[in-house]
Amino acid sequence: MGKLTIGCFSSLVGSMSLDFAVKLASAAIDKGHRVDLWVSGNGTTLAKKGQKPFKDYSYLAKSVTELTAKGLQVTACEACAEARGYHKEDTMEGVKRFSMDWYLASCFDADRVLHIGGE
Amino acid sequence: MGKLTIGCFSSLVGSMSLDFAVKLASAAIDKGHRVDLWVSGNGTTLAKKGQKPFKDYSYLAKSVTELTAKGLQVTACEACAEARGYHKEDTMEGVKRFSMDWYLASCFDADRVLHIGGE
Amino acid sequence: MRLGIFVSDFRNSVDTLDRLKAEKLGIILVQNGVYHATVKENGKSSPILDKSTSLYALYEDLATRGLTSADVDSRVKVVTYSDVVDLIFNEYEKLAWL
Amino acid sequence: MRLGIFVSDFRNSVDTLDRLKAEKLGIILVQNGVYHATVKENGKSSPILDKSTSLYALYEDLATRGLTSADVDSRVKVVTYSDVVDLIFNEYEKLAWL
Amino acid sequence: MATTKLAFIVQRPPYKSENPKLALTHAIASQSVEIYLSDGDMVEPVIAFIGDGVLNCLKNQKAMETYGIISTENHIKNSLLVDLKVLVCKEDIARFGLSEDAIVLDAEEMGADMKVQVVSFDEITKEMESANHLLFF
Amino acid sequence: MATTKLAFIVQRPPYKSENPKLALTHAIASQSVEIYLSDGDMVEPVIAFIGDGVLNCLKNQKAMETYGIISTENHIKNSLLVDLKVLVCKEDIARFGLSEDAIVLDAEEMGADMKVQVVSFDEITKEMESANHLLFF
Repeated sequence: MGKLTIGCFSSLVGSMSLDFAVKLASAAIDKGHRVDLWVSGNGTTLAKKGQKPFKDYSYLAKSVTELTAKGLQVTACEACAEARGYHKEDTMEGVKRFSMDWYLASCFDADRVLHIGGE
Repeated sequence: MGKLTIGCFSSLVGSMSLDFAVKLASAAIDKGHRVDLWVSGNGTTLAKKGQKPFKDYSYLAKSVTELTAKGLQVTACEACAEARGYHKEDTMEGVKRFSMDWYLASCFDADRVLHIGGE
Repeated sequence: MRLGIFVSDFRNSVDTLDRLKAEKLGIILVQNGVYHATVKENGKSSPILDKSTSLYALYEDLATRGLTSADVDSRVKVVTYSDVVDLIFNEYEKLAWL
Repeated sequence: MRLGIFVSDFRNSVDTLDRLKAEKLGIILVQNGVYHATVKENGKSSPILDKSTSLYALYEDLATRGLTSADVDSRVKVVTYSDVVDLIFNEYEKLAWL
Repeated sequence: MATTKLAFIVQRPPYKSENPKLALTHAIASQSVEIYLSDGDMVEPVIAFIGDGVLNCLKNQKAMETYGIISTENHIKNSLLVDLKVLVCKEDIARFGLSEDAIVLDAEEMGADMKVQVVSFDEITKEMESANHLLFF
Repeated sequence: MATTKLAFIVQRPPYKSENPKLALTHAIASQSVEIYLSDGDMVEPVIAFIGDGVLNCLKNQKAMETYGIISTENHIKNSLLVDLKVLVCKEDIARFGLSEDAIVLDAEEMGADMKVQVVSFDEITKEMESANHLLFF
């Protein structure tokens, strides 16, 4: 079993890339792999507490909560979040906030890195 | 003097389209025009209270506060904001939240509409 | 109609500009669209510059990218945000951001 | 190197795919990239399908867009998220999302 | 008593961003805009799919099953249900080799009388000319 | 004691999104990554600008004056200041008809010894081959 680090820099709801990242993380965990998920830039919106489910909008908060319970590590870029007005108390339970070096450290011992940096 | 309605659907910080919308609104107000600004989709992040200024990141909260004092009307799409976990109490002072029909009503008597819907 | 088109990308993912027809059609290059006014690829100017005789590029977005008036194709007029407001209200009646 | 490339757009704004070289190169079509597997424009398949003999398209993203296996070019294998995990760990050592 | 006509032009495929869907939901919001307007004033939307945007109109989108979100197909049907004018560019359907059968054309199962109209780009240009404002998605 | 090499490949122009800038700030974060690692372990980044990405390297970017943000040019200089390897694709510079004079090549005024290297795409391919992981921006 390996370790997959995923970095995702795309916005919640607006782009489906975060949906992709969460679903891929889920499939990898189901197969016994370890997964780290780093969200940076607009991707930090994934970590916001209090997202409301609508059928019109992609709703990832529930999946993220379930997956962190199964061992998924989700970390949001601290500066990116602060710039957007997301403070520590705005962060979903089970999600961490660190500086960018966390992502590099996660890549350090990852077997595979999937960096989703497209627009 | 005319009325300009701007709609912007792009993310804060990540895309410069909100910067464009705010600067254009400012230039139009300086010339005596009326301006409405509708933010929808990921653009609703513009309305988030507590954005922290960093030199690395575009910081629009200050300009928006100054412009609303000069008469700029900024309204965020309520459902889009809720889906992202932005509730009423998370909204910057001077910014309103309404349903999408507010945008259409603003277009109704606008002399010009600039809809920024690109990705 | 008098149509003012905002082009904000260097690589357009849509072909809408090729199809739009208007009695008066102006192109306002903003954000990464300003590269159309300055970049020659393999010696060739952007084909967008052939689409209209009313071409504008936003000064602030040129400066941000390290570009000056000297880099801009002679067919393109450099304008400020304030000029863009006047273009919007005085020259065009409908606007399109592609 | 064994390189797995994720293509997530129908209209690519970058030409990176044309330049990347690898001993083994696989293309995994996801999101709007799946249209490369299904759409023929003016009767022609997407040129991306000529870039590799290892081509995959994500089932979930096909289904989302109203597309089925019957719409997919015969050179492309339809895979699930679970299959993608195996491709990542077993077939490729480096990944690129363009 | 005035009517402002807005043309919502969708030029990009669905799901990369939520913008094509937001075109439809904003157009549907014309149904409730009167609360902001004087008696008799109206906003009249028209929706047109052009270029890659016609891919929004494919049938059998399974977005609810795969990602838990309402499909763009469903939003098109909702637009028909509230009697909005929905146009699809004929030339682009031909370019992609799609039969009209592959395209959402009605929402009869929901009780909608309105149908999607497959028209030439020239027709869509006329709609843009008669609109007061254009909104490109 | 191990070193993991990460290749940050920037293929898009600056400012449309903040991603090209985030490539640089993430690469610079390699300077502080040791707090997470065992003694002697390292992350070694290399940054390469290819395709339209070479437009990130133009000199005299006035982003602070126009939009109040630190320019991408400045972030390239910061990368040199902490001795990161920064490569720019020679063929793409030629394609855009740019002289090397138009490109950020050093940060001498900040006291950096490191310089930007203008190299062929083949050289950049070799960097990708020797890297453990690729991060495309």
